[in-house]
Amino acid sequence: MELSITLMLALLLVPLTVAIALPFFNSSPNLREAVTLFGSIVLLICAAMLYQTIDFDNPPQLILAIPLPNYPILFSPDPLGIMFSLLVSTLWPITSLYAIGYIRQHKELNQTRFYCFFALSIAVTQAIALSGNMLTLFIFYEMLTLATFPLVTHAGSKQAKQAGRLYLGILMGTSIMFLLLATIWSANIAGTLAFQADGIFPADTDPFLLNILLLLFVFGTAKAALMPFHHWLPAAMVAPVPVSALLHAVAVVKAGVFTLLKVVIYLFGIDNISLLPAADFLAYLAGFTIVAASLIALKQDNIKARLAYSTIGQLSYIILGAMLATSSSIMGSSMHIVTHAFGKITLFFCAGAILLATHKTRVSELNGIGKQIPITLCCFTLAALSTIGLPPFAGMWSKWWLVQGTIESGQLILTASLLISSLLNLIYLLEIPLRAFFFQQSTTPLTFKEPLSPHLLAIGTTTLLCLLLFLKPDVLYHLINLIDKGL
Amino acid sequence: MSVVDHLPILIIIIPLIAAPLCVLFDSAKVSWLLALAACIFSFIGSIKLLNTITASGPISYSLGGWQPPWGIEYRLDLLSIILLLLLTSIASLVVLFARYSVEQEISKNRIVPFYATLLLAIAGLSGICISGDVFNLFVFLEISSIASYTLISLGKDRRALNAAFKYLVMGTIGATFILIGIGFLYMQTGTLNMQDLSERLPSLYDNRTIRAGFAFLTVGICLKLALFPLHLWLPNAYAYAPSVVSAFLAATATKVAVYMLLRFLLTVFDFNFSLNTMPLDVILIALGSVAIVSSSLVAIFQVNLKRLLAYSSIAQLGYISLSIGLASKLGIASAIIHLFNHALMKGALFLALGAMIYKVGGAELKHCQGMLKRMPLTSLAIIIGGLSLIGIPGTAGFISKWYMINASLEAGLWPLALLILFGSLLAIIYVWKMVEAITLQPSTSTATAPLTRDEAPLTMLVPIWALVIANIYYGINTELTVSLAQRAANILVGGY
Amino acid sequence: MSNVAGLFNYWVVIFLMMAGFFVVISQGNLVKKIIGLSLFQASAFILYISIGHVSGGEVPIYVEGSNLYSNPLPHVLILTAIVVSVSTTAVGLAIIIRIKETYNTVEEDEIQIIDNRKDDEDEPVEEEHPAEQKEDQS
Amino acid sequence: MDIALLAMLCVTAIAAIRIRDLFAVTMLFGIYSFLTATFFLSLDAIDVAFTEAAVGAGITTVLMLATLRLTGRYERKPKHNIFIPLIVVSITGAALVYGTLDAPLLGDPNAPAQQHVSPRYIEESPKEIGIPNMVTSVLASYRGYDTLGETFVIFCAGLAVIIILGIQDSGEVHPGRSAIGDQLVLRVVVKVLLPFILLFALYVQLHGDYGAGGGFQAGIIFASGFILYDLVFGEGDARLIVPPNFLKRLAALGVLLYAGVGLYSLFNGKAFLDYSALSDNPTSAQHIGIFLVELGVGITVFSVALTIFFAFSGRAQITVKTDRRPPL
Repeated sequence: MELSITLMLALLLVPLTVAIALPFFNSSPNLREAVTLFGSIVLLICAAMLYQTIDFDNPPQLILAIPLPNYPILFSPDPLGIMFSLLVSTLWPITSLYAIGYIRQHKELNQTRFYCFFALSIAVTQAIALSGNMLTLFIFYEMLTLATFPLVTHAGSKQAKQAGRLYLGILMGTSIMFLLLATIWSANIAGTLAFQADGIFPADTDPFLLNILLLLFVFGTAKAALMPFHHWLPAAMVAPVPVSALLHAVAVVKAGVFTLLKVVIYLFGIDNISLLPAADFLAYLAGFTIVAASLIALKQDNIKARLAYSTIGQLSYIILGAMLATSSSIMGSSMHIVTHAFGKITLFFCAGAILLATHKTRVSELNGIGKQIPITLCCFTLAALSTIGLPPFAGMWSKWWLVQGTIESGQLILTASLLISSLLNLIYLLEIPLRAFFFQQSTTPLTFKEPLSPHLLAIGTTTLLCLLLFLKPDVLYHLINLIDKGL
Repeated sequence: MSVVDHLPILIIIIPLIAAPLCVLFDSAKVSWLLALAACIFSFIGSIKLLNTITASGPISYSLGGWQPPWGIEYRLDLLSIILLLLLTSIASLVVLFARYSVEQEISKNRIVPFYATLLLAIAGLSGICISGDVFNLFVFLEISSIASYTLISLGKDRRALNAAFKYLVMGTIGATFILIGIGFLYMQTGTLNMQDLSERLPSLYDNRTIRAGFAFLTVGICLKLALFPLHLWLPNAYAYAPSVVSAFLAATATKVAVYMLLRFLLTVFDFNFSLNTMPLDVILIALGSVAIVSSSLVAIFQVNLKRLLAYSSIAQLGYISLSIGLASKLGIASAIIHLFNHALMKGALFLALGAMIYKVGGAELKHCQGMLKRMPLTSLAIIIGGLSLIGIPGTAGFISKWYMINASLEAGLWPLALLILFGSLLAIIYVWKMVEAITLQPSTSTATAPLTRDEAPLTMLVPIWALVIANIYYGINTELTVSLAQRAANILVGGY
Repeated sequence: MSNVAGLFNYWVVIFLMMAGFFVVISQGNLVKKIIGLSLFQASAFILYISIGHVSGGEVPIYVEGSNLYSNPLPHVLILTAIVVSVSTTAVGLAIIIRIKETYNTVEEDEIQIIDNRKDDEDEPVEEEHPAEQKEDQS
Repeated sequence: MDIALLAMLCVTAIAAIRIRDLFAVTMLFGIYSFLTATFFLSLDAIDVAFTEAAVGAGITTVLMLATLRLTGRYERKPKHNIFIPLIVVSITGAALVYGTLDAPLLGDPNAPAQQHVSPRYIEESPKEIGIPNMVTSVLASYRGYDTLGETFVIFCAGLAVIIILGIQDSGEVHPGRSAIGDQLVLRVVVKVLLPFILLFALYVQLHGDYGAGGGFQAGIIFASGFILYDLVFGEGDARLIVPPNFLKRLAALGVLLYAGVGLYSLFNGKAFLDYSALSDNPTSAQHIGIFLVELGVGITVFSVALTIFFAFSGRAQITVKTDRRPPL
């Protein structure tokens, strides 16, 4: 018990310390990046240890402060939280590794500031993962927006400024307008915001009100990029690749869906959810988003933009699962948080690598570059398969459960939407390797320009992890089952 | 009687006496020290009084040894002491800040009378918050008002003169309304003492004279409070006054007006009469709502940051009057909470702008360029202050919003909750205008300010950051603010 | 009827007050505004004194044998109020003088026009204040 | 009598609204103040009448004239319509009338205002304060703290004018250059009058306990003596006698004297401004106390009134001399 609390503190403080420490190493980049790497690895170890030691039957409780009487800032992880925290902790070192290679080759400005806010964002994400009640979750949800803002506007260009405005406007606007209202309203009704297995709302709560609240919660959580509040994500792609990779494919967006899962499972309780018409509506909206996003992705020529829309679609899988609120759909959603993360981060890494090697950002320009950067593109292909949900890759498991969920709840239209989108994924993701390998282009020289560099290492690792998660998903399943048990 | 028993009068009279002393010594340095000493004394005194009150209830002090209602009574309850703490702390910080800012903004031969007048303003406002006698309240109101007009007129921009004059006319009309109101109350009760009035009024609530008196008092106070249609004097007054003055007035003057409103509505009259019998609750809500939306919208289009903040202040006062209009314990409590927190934010922001003016020479958007590199600490202060203004969790502003929304939901008025949130939405826009201008590098061609680091002197940074830290502290630990405010509200609402 | 007679006094006073009030809010000339303000306040004082009046009462200075006096309290209040109002007037007039010097007009609307014009200019307004500068040298 | 007065008041007020010649308006205002004062007299408020005459008709009018001398005498025809003001005014007026509907009739001895607090002043003050003028008792003792506040208001006004207009030090003066030209007769008259004015001021100062008067009125009269001298014998002459910087300090001393009395009693274990600390015999204690505070008031009022006059007239000279670019 005591140990797990210390570990939780560590999870929060390690990245924070890194963030605070980095400015002092401004002068020597090597030292600076060493610190980042070291910190990230320590974080990973702590996360793993926490997973080992934690006792979910009576989870550790860590109260930082009590800003509002009986609404403390409380950290008390559940299986879902641990899963999220593990995920982020695993990907941070890899991304740092990647970043070292990328940022240097790409000669970004203000590198220290970059690493600094990066670490800060990780700290905040950990806080979200571990949060023990809705107030805490909300607080750090907002913090995450602020912590990532400097990364989005990193370039400082006019375009970055615009993107920053959109980013902040949508994320903070919705969260203040809807999420905060929903939170306070819930507190007003239930008198508590603590996450409880069977929801916090008294049985006699007006169902109409519950519907409203659910809508407020979902639309308030724009980080989940459910249409129509999704524009910020493509806009945020102006940020450097590592940011898009870890934050806008994993940390930030997953924080969004994580919030939704928390709300559905622990504030409403899945039994109540399945009774709410609003949930069905949202499920269908998610279904629509899934298809629509895939279609838009099809039309995107910019690689990162395409990936961004793909992410929007994938996120809606999770929302869909949450709204169906059957045991297997919830399992699917929780799992998809992880599996999609590995696939998508790899894809982004590759996009970055392509940019570095060939200075190309458009799909249409990629003809025949396969000869130059074969490894990258192979990894890309594998990751794509995982994202699409084909064996032998992790992506398959989560999709499996989700489809099952839709069938269980007899929403065959939604099943269809899942399958259609998988098909579309297939098309728009595999187009890239296809062009690279099979479309010839006379102009491109056939020189091999893929020296072994840190970022290549990173790509390899994540690709392997995709595979590994298919072959040995024990940890994943252990946690998933715990979540299921909690339902 | 030991000196401690005299604290209620001392915390007023010390700053008051310090003023003529400044004139006698007639030296800038000495005046500054005197002012600082006086304010800090009052601050410590108020803390001491806070302890006494929380321990053993309200304090009454009969001036001249004549017991009320024949003599004038000083009466301190929780609400008064909250205001006094706010006033004296802000005053101390502002005076500490003033040293260099004043040297730069105000010509030599005026510095001494400036400090003297500032002291009078401080004492006047404190006197309002502590007086238990309506006419004495009027007198101190006038001291503070005349002092404020003068201080505002000291602004370098000639528009300061026009602003000061507008304020003088509006303020005097307001004061005269209050005078008339007091006259009507006296006409029917024969007393001026608040406690006495509150005992005698309930039997007279149907009396038309009393009702008219009520109306005149409210209107008069709302003029001072800059409640929406009566706010025209405020923006320019805050925008063109010297930085120190803007900071002090923005943080305190309107707050004291709110205090007067609460005092009259809830102590002199009582909760049910003011907010249920009279239609005032509806009016306050309506005007508050309009103020929030309209002023926030106007604020968005300002290029002069001080003006921007001034409009935001009007919006914030809208929040406060709206919460009062909710006519519930929670509403009053949240009004008091926001009153306190808003003073902290605006104090911090205006002081930070003061530092900026001191170094960069102006507080318009164009001056912001490269601020972050040039004065990082000040810029950070502005950012955090701005976040608090929006109501980002972890800042004092969030606490205010939380309670105001709770209050409106409790009253079953969820549209108001939406409105309040919409207000914060607008706040995001106008705050972000500042933050963007400060943080994001200007396209180098337009970069006017040299990007060498050039931070404000310590006597400026300390007060700024004291307030910034207060903003964060009271966003995380609300034992003091919330519990005090709630207790005060319970006392004020009383039987209800 | 006696009622009306008794209240008539108040009503006239109210008329006077409103006359002053009207001057304040309707007139564009700053000096006239101030005059209006003084009228307004002076009339308000009459209201107070009327409150304290006792018909058949003596001036509130004690003399042997008489026991009916007018109420001294309103007198005191108004003594204070008069002082306050003259102070305000003085400050107001002083500001007007400076306005005249810097704007070279004391008509509200003209000043407004000048101010709005100045909003458009980007130039800092220091040169509007040679007074200030001179004095800084002194 | 009252009716006539009220009628004249109304006429003056209306005239003041309509006339565009500000000089005339100011004169009307002076008349208005005189009428008000007379009206106060008829309502048994002699102290107030005295003060209103001294202030309204005296100081205020002089200040307004001094201002007009700088800002020009004629008002432009206001363009903006008077419709909205009219509405505002009529609403306010209606509210006031509504308020009076339940008001006790004028002069009703049983009106609540006459019942609760004031009887104590009327019955007890001659005994417990020991001076016949109840107004002075209330002003300086029962509600002495208000008067302290009032004194600070005056002091503040002084500071305000110094800050806004600045005052010329004696260097700037031009002896002999008189505002109203060189008029022998006037000079003689003033020379003869001046001592009496000052004496009268002292009398008012000291006599406040027994009749109308007190520190405030005395201060005004004393100041007006100097003002008269200054007007007739040339601007700045008076400034040679009482230099502004000295006046500033004098004003400060005045308020300090008042506040000092309060602190004295405070440090002798009594409440602030509790005169009983000043002597063992309660009534003589009150006497001393009232004398001291009235003195404080007198000094402050005198010096502030004179300062303000200097500031205004000083401004006038400069503005006449240099074309509207005065050093402060």
